[in-house]
Amino acid sequence: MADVKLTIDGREVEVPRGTTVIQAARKLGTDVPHYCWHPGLKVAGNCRICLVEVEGMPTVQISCNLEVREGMVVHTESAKAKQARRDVMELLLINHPLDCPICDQAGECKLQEYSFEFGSDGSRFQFPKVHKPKHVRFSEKVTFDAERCILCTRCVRFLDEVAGRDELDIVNRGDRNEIAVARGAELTSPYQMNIVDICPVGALTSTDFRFKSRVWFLKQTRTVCPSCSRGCNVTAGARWNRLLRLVPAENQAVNRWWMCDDGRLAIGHVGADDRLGAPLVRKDGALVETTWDEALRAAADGLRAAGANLLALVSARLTNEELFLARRILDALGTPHRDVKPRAWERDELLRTGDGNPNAEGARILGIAPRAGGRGLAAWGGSAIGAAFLCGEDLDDRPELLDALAKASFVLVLDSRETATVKRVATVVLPGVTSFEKDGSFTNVDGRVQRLLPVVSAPGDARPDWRVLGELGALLGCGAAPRSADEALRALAAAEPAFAGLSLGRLGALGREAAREAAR
Amino acid sequence: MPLAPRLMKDAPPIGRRQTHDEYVAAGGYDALQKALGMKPEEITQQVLEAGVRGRGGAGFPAGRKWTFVPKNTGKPVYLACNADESEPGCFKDRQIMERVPHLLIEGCVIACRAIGAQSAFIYCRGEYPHSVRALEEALAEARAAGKVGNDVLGSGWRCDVWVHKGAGAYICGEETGLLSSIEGGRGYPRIKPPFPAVEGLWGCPTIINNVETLANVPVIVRDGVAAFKAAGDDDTTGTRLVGISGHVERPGHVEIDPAKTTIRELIEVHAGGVWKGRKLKAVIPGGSSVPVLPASAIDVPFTYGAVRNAGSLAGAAGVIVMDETTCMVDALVNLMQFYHHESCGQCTPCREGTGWLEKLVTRIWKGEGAARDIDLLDSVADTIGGAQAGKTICFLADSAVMPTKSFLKHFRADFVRAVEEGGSPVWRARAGQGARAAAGAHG
Amino acid sequence: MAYVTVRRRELTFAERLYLPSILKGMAHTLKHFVGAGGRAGVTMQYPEEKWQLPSFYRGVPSLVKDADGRGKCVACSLCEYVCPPRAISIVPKSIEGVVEKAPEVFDIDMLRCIFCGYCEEVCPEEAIFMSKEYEICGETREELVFHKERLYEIGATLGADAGVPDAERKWAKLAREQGEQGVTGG
Amino acid sequence: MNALPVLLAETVSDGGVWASVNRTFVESRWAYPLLLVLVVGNVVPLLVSFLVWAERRGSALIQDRLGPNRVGPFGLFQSFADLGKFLFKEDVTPGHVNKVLYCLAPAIAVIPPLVALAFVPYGRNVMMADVDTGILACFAVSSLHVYSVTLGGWASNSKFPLLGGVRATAQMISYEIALGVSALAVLMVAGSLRLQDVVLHQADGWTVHGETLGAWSRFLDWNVVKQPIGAIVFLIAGFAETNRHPFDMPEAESELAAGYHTEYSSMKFALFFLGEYAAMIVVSALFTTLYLGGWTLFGLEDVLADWVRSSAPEAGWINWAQVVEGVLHSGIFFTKTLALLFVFIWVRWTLPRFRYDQLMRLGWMRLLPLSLAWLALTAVGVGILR
Repeated sequence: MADVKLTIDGREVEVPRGTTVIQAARKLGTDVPHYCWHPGLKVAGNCRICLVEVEGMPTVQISCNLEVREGMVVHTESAKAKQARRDVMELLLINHPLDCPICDQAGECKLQEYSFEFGSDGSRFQFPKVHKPKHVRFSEKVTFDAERCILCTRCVRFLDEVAGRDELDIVNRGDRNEIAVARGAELTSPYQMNIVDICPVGALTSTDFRFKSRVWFLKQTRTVCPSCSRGCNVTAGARWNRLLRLVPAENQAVNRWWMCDDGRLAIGHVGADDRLGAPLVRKDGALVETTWDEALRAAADGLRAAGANLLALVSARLTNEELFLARRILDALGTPHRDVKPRAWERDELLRTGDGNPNAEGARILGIAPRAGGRGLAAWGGSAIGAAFLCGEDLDDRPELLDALAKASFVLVLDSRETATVKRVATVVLPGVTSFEKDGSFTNVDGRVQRLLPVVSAPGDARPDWRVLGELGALLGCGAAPRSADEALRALAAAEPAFAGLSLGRLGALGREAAREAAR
Repeated sequence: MPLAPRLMKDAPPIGRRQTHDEYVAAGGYDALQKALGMKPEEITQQVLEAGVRGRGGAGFPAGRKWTFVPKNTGKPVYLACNADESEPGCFKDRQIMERVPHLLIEGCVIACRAIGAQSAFIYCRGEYPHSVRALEEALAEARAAGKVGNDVLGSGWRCDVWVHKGAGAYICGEETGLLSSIEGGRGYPRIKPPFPAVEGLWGCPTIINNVETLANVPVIVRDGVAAFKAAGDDDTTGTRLVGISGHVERPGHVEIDPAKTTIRELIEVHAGGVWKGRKLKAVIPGGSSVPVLPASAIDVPFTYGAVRNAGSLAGAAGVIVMDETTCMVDALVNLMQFYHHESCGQCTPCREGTGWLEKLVTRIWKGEGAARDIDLLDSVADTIGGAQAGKTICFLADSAVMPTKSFLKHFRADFVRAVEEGGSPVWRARAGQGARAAAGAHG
Repeated sequence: MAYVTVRRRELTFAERLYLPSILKGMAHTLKHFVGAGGRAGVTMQYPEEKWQLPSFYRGVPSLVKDADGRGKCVACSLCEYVCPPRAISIVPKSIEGVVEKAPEVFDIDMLRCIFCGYCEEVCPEEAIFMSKEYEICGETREELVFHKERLYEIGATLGADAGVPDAERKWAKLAREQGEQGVTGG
Repeated sequence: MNALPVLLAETVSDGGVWASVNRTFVESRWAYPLLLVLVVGNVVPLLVSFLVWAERRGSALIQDRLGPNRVGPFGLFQSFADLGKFLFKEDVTPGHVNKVLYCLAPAIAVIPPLVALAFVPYGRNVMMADVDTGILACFAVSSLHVYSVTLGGWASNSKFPLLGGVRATAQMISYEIALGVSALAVLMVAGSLRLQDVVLHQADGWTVHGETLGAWSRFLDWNVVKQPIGAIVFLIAGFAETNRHPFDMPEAESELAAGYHTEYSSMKFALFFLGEYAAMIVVSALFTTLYLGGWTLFGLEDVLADWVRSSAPEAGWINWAQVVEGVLHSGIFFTKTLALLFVFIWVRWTLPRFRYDQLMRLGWMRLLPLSLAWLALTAVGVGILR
């Protein structure tokens, strides 16, 4: 479609026909205040805060529903527009409880932001405010406060338009309006927590994150959700070195603005009690703490002794760099027995891929699979196992394999938690870290390589897996240990055409496509 | 008596419905027959030339509206008849629906023919059970007589008309709120664009016309444009049904020639004058949403333009008359309670503002207000909207603002007195009764 | 005229001898010594006599309760945020009632506190006040981290009798308004 | 020497070997001085503690404060509380010091002043060591005081103490000359180095050409009258010798932290403190002896003693008359000394501190020439009057 040229606040901008003024303004970097408008949802036009003045139009117009026209002259900061906005702001606040001190949204609340920007410092409203139910449990995950709600209906529209479920509705009329779980329905959408994110005020809050911390104390880091191979971009919030919440980060190529609840809530393992904090070796049947030097030497000796007979299970939850370094070791040992443990994850049409391994595609590109004559995981149970390397993986859910491993003479485990596998079969345990504690990259289901950033620091003496695998590789004579994940990725890029030219810096915030075809 | 009624010319007395046969005997459905012989564009053209303006209040030319229907979209086209006559002071549509329903049905079918629709929905107010019954009975007759249905008058053209009963929300009288309601959703007005003529019911082109507007269509087709334009002037063509209520001797409705009838005549001639021999104080000419006119401003014809020039709107022609004993604070409290209660709550200014207005007026009414509350009331009204504000999707907020602003403009003294004397007379009388009752209970 | 030379006055012999001045000074101090030259007794006998604290005095920050005995703090953490020496640490918790949140942990490290009063100023609930308490001592560092209970104890003295305004009584007001409007649920 | 040894002997008159040993000892020439040593050795620290209290209370009064008033009546026991504190405080010896000298320095600060007090006559019969060269011995011993400051500063191995120590050493040596020269003038007048002679010389009235003037001249017989310039120089130099205001350069807090004893804490610091006050007592005692007639009071001391003696009980196993006389003389002596000590305190809280160059200029270019000139004048005077 042809482009349309218009002027916004004295600056010309050219946008495709059909664009709305608010979007055109955003293109210029002007963020017209808005509550109900969300780029991922249909226009509702009910908050009335995005009013702008358009020359030639007698009344102020909502910019979210105003299509651009050739030669249109828009003022977002004219006295009329500002006055209209201020008027709406005043009305939004008269029945708002102003309980920012107890509201989790404080700090990332649009109402606060706009109030600060152009709101009044007092109120002309001297009546008791309209009271509505507070702390209503919409579901296990979402808590609702009707008094704070500004009825923008983003939540209703999200569930309807994106999650495909009419689970929320509006009840009552006028200033007694409330969002409510629709009659006869339950809020069960697996994407329901997105309504907490898109709620511009504190009406919808996450039951999980409720009252945990004020958001301004959070150290916010952009990284990737490790729960499935979609690789949704997330912003992780941490405080006291504890990972407190994940919220989706916009990436139009991956997850747009959303993420699923299960991924969002799967953060418990980071601060779990059973995290490994020191290397362990088995002496007289018991695992005892040791130094990294000793543990790495024991691991290298064990691997060297096993040689080509080593059974290796490499996790597709490891980063590309780590998979590369692990492959380097396995190639040096010459073992054809290598496999990835599949991990099931519910699948749906929106985001969930059905593959619970966040780097399944990376493992595929790097060829972590049985070589000719090698035993895959399926064949582990049958015959005796001499030595095994569980690289970032456990077999807690496969007791029959654990039985077989228990008889092995050497089992090296690199993992972040003291799993049953560690307790039962490990000979040497190297403590690794979770994906929230290290640098690196995942390749998502579409072949997009996306960057991980450390959010919290690992407990005790645990080391990033790339470092462990690098040092282990160095002991086994397959080259110097990389000094950073970036160095590992550059080495990977040099070795694998699919990753050619990549470095952590070049991945940027949104990631880059790996050359898929080359890998296939 | 300057006018021969057109819409109501053969109407039976109140309480009785004109049957199909009576209607046909009086020449009914001739227009339909005639229309079936015309091209749809010709019908539209006639209506356009007749210049009939929407009788629902906005006064938008019906013919123009019909031309907005996009052609060849592949989507069905719908006609919605707005019979949700919920504006306080209005009861004219009811006369048509209950007494001459076939006129409306004929109008609907002709309109469908004109815009290319095959379904018409008459969205009737839930509080009008008689109207609903009359319409449904008439529809059954029409369907039986082949005026409505799969084969309209043997032309092979299918057109059906449905009566949809509302559930009692004022906002469903707003055309897009009405559409939402017909679709089964919450009666929320929709943002425009897209206009309903492009995207209405279920996303299809939909024309929404008022009952009286559609009732005028058979008259135009039957009598021709020139005959239609014999009544009214260039601004307001045809006759208008007007409901007169309030402090008059004979409240009721009347069909008038708007160009030849002033508001004063409506009151003094058609309604028998202000009751009890009192003097007139104020008139709301077009239903409760329009600005009030003081007694001095009512010597104007009842055309859209003339009433607008006088400072108000002809609106939906519900003339509310108030005599000299009326305290305007009492009246405004009543209105504000209504608009607060009826705000759908979609747009911020209306949702929050109507409640604020009610609270403020109530405070003044109860004598708890201060002089500055009167200014605040005016200022809050400006904050919420007004005719030139455009701060809300529909006009409900403005409907609350317009009376407020005009009441304060013309009758500020009443508000000042309420503040100074500790409440409006009605409130003081009520409070006094309460006090006496309390005293009596103790004594 | 960059500078002006000021001639010093020539001193007389007696002045150069300094002795008269010295004697004069000694006479002056002697006068004070015997109590004739000054205001002996302005010293306050501290533990027995105490200073009349001015209204703006900033002592130990403390938490106050409303007239119904409910803690006013809702753990909004603004004081924690504004505190220049990072003396305050708060862990919020959820509670039942018309106000949903209260501090689970509210610690002020009095070894860090600089008595600036920012916490009092920033508090949106008027829950934290600089008390008139200034006698703080302890034998361990832990002892000088004042916990919630201690802070409420100090703050209690700032209750209605000490003139801290509390006409609001948030809990009561909210409960009343909700009752009037028939709001249930939540 | 007098009756007291006898009297003491009587208290241990019962038989036995130890008794005989005791008797032998008591009758020896050592017993009485040793007793005095015991008394003075305890009284001086007590006096110091009193002085500290007086200084603090005095300074407080001068500054319109109250001073220590918590421990004991009027805070009299404050010093003991402080002592307790000093004893129980952690004794920090920095790692970089010369340990032997570091520990020695505070001891040297205390011992010389105490020894010097042995040569001072407190009464006609009350003195520990009646040395013929009393004044020389006194100066010789008290001059050792400078070593404590020097060593303290040097052994601390730290820059401020070193500077403080060097300054103090220079100051003390400089002013010691003026001190000695003015004392020399007194000796010239008295014609004896024995301090008891100096005292007695001030108590017998003026003698001009071998002719004693009338009793009225007793009132003018103190050296402070005969040697006004010398007395002033001696007093000023005495202030400087004891590092007192306005000459407290060695520990000038604002410039040198705390001067030579910056690195000292706990009891070691307290010893420096004690030494300083003991030195003050020595200087005051010497000034009393040299210029204020020592234990005499224009002959009144004898009149009083006689009156008391007449009303005293019969000599029993204690010779009360002797005791009373000793107490009376000592009382007169200490009253004068204490008055002087008050002047020390008084001056400290009145005058500002000298600048170091001013201090040196005063010592070498004013006091020394002045004292030398006065010595010459005295010599002439003595020659003429003899």
